[in-house]
Amino acid sequence: MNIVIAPILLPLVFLVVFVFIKNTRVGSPLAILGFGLQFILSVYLFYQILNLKIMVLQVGGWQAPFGITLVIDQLSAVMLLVSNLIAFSVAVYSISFVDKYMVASRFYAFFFSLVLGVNGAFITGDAFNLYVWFEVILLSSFVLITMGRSKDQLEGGIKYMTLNLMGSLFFLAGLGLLYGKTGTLNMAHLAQIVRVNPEAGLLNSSAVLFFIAFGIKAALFPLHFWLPASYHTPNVTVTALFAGLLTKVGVYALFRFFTLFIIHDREFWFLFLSLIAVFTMLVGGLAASIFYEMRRILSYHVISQIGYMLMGLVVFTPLGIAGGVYFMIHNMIAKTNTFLISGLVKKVNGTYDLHQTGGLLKSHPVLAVLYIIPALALAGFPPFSGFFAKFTLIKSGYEDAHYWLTSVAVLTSLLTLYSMIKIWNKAFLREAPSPNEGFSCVKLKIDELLPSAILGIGSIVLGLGAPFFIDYLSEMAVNMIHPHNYIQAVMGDLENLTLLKP
Amino acid sequence: MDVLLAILIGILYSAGAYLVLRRSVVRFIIGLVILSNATNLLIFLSGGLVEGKPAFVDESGYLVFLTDPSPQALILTAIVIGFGIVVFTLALYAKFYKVSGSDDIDDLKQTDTPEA
Amino acid sequence: MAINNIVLLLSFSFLIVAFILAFVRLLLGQGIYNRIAAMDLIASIVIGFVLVYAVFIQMGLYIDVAVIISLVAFLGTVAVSIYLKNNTNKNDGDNH
Amino acid sequence: MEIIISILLLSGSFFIFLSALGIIRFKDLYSRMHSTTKASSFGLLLLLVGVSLFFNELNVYVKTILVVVFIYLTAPLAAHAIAKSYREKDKE
Amino acid sequence: MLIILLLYCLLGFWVLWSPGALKKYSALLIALLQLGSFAYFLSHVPYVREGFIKSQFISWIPQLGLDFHVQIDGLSLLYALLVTFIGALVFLYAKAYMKKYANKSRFYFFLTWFSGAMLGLVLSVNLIQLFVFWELTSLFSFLLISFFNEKESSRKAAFQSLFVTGFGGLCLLVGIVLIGSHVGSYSLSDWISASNEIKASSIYTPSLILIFLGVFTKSAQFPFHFWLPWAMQAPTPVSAYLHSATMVKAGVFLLMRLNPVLGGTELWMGILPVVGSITMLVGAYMSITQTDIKAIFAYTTISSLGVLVFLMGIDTKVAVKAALVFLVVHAFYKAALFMLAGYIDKQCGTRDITRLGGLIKQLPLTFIVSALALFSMAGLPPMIGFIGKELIYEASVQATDLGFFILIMGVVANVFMVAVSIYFLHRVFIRKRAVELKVPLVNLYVFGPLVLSVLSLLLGVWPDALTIFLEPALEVVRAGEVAFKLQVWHGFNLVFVTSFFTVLGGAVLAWVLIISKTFMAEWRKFNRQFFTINLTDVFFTTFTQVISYAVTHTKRIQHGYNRYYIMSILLFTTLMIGIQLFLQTGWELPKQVSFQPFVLTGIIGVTAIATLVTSVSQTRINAIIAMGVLGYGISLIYLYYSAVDLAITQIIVETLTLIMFVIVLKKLPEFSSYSKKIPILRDVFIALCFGGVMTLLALKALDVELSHPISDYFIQNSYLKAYGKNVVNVILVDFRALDTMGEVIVLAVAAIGVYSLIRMKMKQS
Amino acid sequence: MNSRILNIAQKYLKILFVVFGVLILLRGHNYPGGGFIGGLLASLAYVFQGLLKGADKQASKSVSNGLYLGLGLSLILLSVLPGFFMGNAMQGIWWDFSVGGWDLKVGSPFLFDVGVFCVVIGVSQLFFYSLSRY
Amino acid sequence: MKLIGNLIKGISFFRFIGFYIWKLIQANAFIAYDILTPKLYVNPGFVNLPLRVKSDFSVLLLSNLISMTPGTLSIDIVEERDELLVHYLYGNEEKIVEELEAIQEMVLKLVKYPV
Repeated sequence: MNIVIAPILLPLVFLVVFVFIKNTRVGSPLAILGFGLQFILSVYLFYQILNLKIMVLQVGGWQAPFGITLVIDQLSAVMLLVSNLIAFSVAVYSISFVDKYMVASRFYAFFFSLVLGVNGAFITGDAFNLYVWFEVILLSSFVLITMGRSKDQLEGGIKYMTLNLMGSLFFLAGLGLLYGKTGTLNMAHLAQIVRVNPEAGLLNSSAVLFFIAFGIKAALFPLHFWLPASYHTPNVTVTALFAGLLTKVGVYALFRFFTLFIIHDREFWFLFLSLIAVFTMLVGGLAASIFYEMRRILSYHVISQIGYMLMGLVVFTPLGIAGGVYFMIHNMIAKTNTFLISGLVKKVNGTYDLHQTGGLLKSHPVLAVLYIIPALALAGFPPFSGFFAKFTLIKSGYEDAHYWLTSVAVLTSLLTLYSMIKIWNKAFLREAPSPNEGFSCVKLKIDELLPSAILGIGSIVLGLGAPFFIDYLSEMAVNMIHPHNYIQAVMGDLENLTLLKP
Repeated sequence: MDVLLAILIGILYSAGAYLVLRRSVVRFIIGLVILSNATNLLIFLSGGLVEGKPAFVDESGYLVFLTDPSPQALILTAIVIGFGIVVFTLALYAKFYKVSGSDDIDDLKQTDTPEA
Repeated sequence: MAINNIVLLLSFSFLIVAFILAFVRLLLGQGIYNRIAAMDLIASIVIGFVLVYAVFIQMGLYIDVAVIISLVAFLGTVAVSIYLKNNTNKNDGDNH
Repeated sequence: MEIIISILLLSGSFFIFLSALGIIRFKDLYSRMHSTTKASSFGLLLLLVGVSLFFNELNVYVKTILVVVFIYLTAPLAAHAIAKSYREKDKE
Repeated sequence: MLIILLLYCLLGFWVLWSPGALKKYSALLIALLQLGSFAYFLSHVPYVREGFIKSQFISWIPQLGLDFHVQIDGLSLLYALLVTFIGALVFLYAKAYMKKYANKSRFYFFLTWFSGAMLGLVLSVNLIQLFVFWELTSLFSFLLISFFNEKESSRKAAFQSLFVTGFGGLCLLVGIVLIGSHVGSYSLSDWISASNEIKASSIYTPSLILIFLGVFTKSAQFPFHFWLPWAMQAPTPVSAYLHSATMVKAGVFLLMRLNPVLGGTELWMGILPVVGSITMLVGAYMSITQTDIKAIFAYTTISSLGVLVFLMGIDTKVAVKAALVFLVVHAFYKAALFMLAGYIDKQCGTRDITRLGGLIKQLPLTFIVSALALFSMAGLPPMIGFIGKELIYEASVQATDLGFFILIMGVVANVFMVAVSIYFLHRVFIRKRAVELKVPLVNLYVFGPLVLSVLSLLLGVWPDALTIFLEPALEVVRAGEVAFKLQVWHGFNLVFVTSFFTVLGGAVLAWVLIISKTFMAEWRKFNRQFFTINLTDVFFTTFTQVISYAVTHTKRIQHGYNRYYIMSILLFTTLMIGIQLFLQTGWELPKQVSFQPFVLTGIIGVTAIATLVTSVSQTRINAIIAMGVLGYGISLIYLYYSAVDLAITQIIVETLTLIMFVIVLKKLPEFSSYSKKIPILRDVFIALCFGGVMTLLALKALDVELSHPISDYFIQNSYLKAYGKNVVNVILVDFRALDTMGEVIVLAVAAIGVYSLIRMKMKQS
Repeated sequence: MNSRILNIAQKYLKILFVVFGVLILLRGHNYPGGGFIGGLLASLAYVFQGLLKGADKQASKSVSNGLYLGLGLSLILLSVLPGFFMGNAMQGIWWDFSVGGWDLKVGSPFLFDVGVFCVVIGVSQLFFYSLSRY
Repeated sequence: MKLIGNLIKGISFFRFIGFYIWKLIQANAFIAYDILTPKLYVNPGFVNLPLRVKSDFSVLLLSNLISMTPGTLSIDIVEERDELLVHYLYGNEEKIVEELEAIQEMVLKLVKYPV
């Protein structure tokens, strides 16, 4: 029994079960059970990885470059851990926020397939397999985004879909070129080939295509349009899930590809990526400042913060990569949490519009505390996760002499701060402008608050546990930049393969 | 090797891009189909082109020079996925048409015009 | 056994010319039904193509493709015909 | 034998060519349908005979017979569908 | 030390969650804690005086150079004593002051944690750790200012203060990181030993300026001072504690801390005196025309902070000595004055000095205490304030180039200070006017100010007591300079003369103000006319500007037209690939170029034409039929290049797609020609560019060597190990079965998705 | 359009499609074909039926419950799980049969293929019936 | 009895095939000639063929055979009159009906004896 494939099989089992289940009363507990199991599994895997560093499964027993390899390395393990934590809390959250109708439309089946795709994308060691999981994610999210039966959702869904499909096509084309050039799709094998044969421009065409594909998924600047157009439309459960998982899968793929085998021609990519990172940060941050709809603000912040993650890749020192990944996991947790809270605010105030919200500090102090944790984390205030992530990035940026990029990053965090305070002021501090239809006496149930409490604790743990995480992530980053262990673990001793020129 | 196929791919991409930029919904989806065909052909082309040696082996299992089967497997996967996606797109647009009564993609701008 | 290449080339030329002619009909149209008929014909031409090509490279395997096309091709035609019959849209069946 | 096969192949593709010519030359839809259904099917029939003789293997024979059956089963159906649809549309 | 910090943290929680009955005592509890830690720090005084340093070190995140390193040396001891001592008094005061307010526990919680953070700040010797506490103090300041959260003004003030100090904090962080990257450590001792190296390096100037920005924002220096008067929206204990005695001094603290590292350069001695003296003058000048008591004190605080900054900038022994003395002096009197202000506010129900008066009879004790504190502020002997002022003048004279100007500015500022003290005393206490008092309040209010004022007096009389604390601090700031003598009487020299004239000028000004009925009103009018630039307005206007810029900008980017989104993606891709191809090999084509035989040419030609027809068809059914033909063509291409399974799949999928199209088309409308001619031409152009680039890409892809080890393996082992002759199928179901599984899941999801999408009944909106 | 000829043909073609689909599936491991192609072919039977008779009547319970879909996914799981518990997921497990001199090898990849077959049928059905009923 | 039936059926089947193929070749040659020469001899028209075959299978067989015979194309079954509407390309109505009846006879013979 090899546990490595379990993150794929477990959701698959539940997916099959949920094809038949339409009933809320059975569905919700079962889903929570499923995601709980998955979370436990990911914790177990993470624990294993702490000692083993890397776990490999050659699916079907076919040795590495031939079959598909599943690899859980340190990056995958931490991503799995965080994404399953998010999935679990969103599942708990969904009890109150997903209506009967959505469950009957098999909401949970799509939820599981989304998580299945995300897990698959994190653990696969094969480039084409990654494409397949991307498609799983994509289609599940298409369905999820349109599920709430309103016209806006269809519209957002269409934009989301059309632009993302372009991304998939480019990804596919890139894979084709990649295979043509190197004759393999296994990432470790690719890494080996590229390192043995450092012919400049070997993969650059496919690298560009990959960059565009992942850039679309990750919502980088000139490719980000789908995100603000769609993220604020679906059911808040779905938005929260998306905010936590979707764009980050794109960033994950960027990290994976650009550390493992797209390593040549760094000058071009440095220049290019840093430009993109700067614009992404600024555009997202500025745009967020103009809105008064909570979810729009938060969606633009998703973009802005993707820029930070990209910055880690630009710096490309172990510290930079570690910072980028740290920022990513921090952001996944905190962002999801803020979206969850926006849903709670909506429930209490009846609207997402900050012009009409207010008085929550008085009426729901617990909610205020739950908000302030991710908000401060996002704004980068010290004891929470965001500070350490941001600090790591800034430090690495300045150490590697990326002065302008890093300075923009620092400035952008002011914009984040502004938006967070805006929400805090408008929704929590001030009195409700007009007491509307008894919304504010809505009592929040424990299962509504619990998910954000879990994620809040996650943020705090990530902040207080910074020594541990930095340690872990630095080691991970070193292994990513020098992936000898990775290659060794996946490829075994097929030395002769290195000699085959692409 | 084959230049014409490369040019065909270019034509397909052009046509797909042109159609995808149209405002009419059906044109858009046809554009999508063409684009995915173009992509499949690109994979096919870069995987190496061999005439008349399909990847079927006999029982002896000794190495014969056949066409590269893996791009074919990839394209097969891509074709089927593309089919699923196209049908889903079709359904989504159909639903949208039913709801809004418009097939003009430019009518889709309620969700992202800034309010402020 | 080998068939003279000139024979095959001639066959191919016939088929390609046929393809082009059918395509011309598809382009000229004079109504949608003519186009469908042309499409139907194109399916047949494709089958012919496959058969001649199978001889050309001497692979019996390729005939499988012909089997499938022959089984499947008519469905598209039928579907379009049914659609056209049921379609109330005025513009579609223009000057049939 | 080779000559027979060659003739079969040539005439088969020739008939297909003819049917394409027919669809250009005939003036109305029904006439064109005659050409597309029959000439091409006949051409295919000839081709198939040629092909099966060429390979002279059991499974090729089986397959060619299958193709013939399918063509003779489906081609008229397609023609019928088009013609009927056309006729009924015309009547309205 | 760590235990003390931990205690603050834990007791903060206790205060927040303690059971109702014990809530009453929470202020006392914290005051006790403050006193206890005061005692603890006090016990270190002899130890530190002997030149020892006590430090605790916990390795925190060594990879980042981030350690938890606290240290009691002269400087931190002085600050810690101030923080805890005034903290204790403030908590006692707050117990009385906050009695009537709701959410007390929240308030105490914030305030306790603030004390902890402030203590942490002054004890830190790791710069990043210091920054962490720095930001925490900003944060708690924000939370405390917005304590009366229903008031718009207090929210605004809180936002403004957080934003300004947050901005400064970030600058500080960047400055620290810059130096830290250069030195390779964030530890202060490492910095000190690398001091010369830092000063010589190129990052010195930017990092110094950035650190100054942090200092200026925190310590409310011109032009960042505007947040401080607004911060008076906070409850008065907060003003007394944060915005006069402790937090705003953090900037000065940092200057003192970093003086051994960065000080002594021209830049240091050029910027600080200028900014400091301007701030001093502006603060003093503005204070005199204010009507709100707290605003008056806020402006005088700004002025005093300016004094401290420019003293640090003069950077001589005397100047630093003066700064240290004045620091203590100011903390004492300003905390006292703020507490009194709160008291008067409570008693009279107003803080407006135009409506106050004659309190001397009703509140004699208050009068005495206030008078003492104000005298200290005015720098009248025998208060400690006098010694402070003397030292300031002495230091000013020593300033290198600007000495004379600074002295004059100092004199002018002090004239205003004296005037405002006297004027205040007169307005509030002496002048005849009946003010109705509310219920008499407990004396706890006056306890704190009393202690502080008396201390000010005592220290003035016996300044050597202060020396005990200041000497070690001076040693830290200016390494090795210990000798320290404080005295009231310096002898009859320039400084004394200046001092004398200052008092005289202040008194005259105050006299004029008191005598003349209209002078003050005229002055205010004058100010309104000529000092129209309100920096707060500037701040918010800038903000609005930025946002309106963002609005237009975002509208332009996020315009909502889906096809333009696609277009920009396509353009971006075209550009990228084009650049990349060009960089790679220029525009060369691959060498091996050959045209295919006739057969394929025909197929490709027809396919190409079918593509064109598809894209220009005017009716949809035509387009779809052409698409079908296109599918056949592609299938033939697959077949030609020996991909049998692909050809079959392509045909079936094409047929199915066609059927799906057809059944949906029934309900969709006919093509309409939405676009005009020019957009179409533009789109054609873009599409052609895109296609051209993709062609080039494909041509490059042609240049391939056909030895793919993977496929050889597949071909070799397909039958031997996987028992299948169809290699493609074997790959699909065995070698790469996981792909197929994913693909099947995609299909299943799509199917269920389509099903539920179509069945979905829309909400009635 | 109501055509008797097509209706009659449909009856026979339906069987033909299914039989042929299964055939393609069975020989897919050695000859062109496999689960996808077989499944698509077999699903054409239902599609043709739906085209002629209209979808409303035919959208039976089995379709809306996703029976084929569930069955197919379960089969895939079934082919994967034994391998998972026996050491390596998706490991091919083969059984040799000797029936009348023919050596037959049946293995979990075949089961997998059958699963794919079922899923493809289910998917086409769902697509078709959903789209034609909207 | 059954054996004889099958035998007869077999014989008639092969006879039928032979007959049909002959007709195919003949007619196709004619069409080829017609298409290739510049002048078209077509004389299209419709004819109704009363159906004598009843079973589904035979109806399908008949209509397909008619369609595949050059010169005739079965277009529709007129349900109310139970007639097959056939389009023809050459000749006149009587001749066509005659030919069609011959085919129908064949089909009847073929399906008379159940397998």
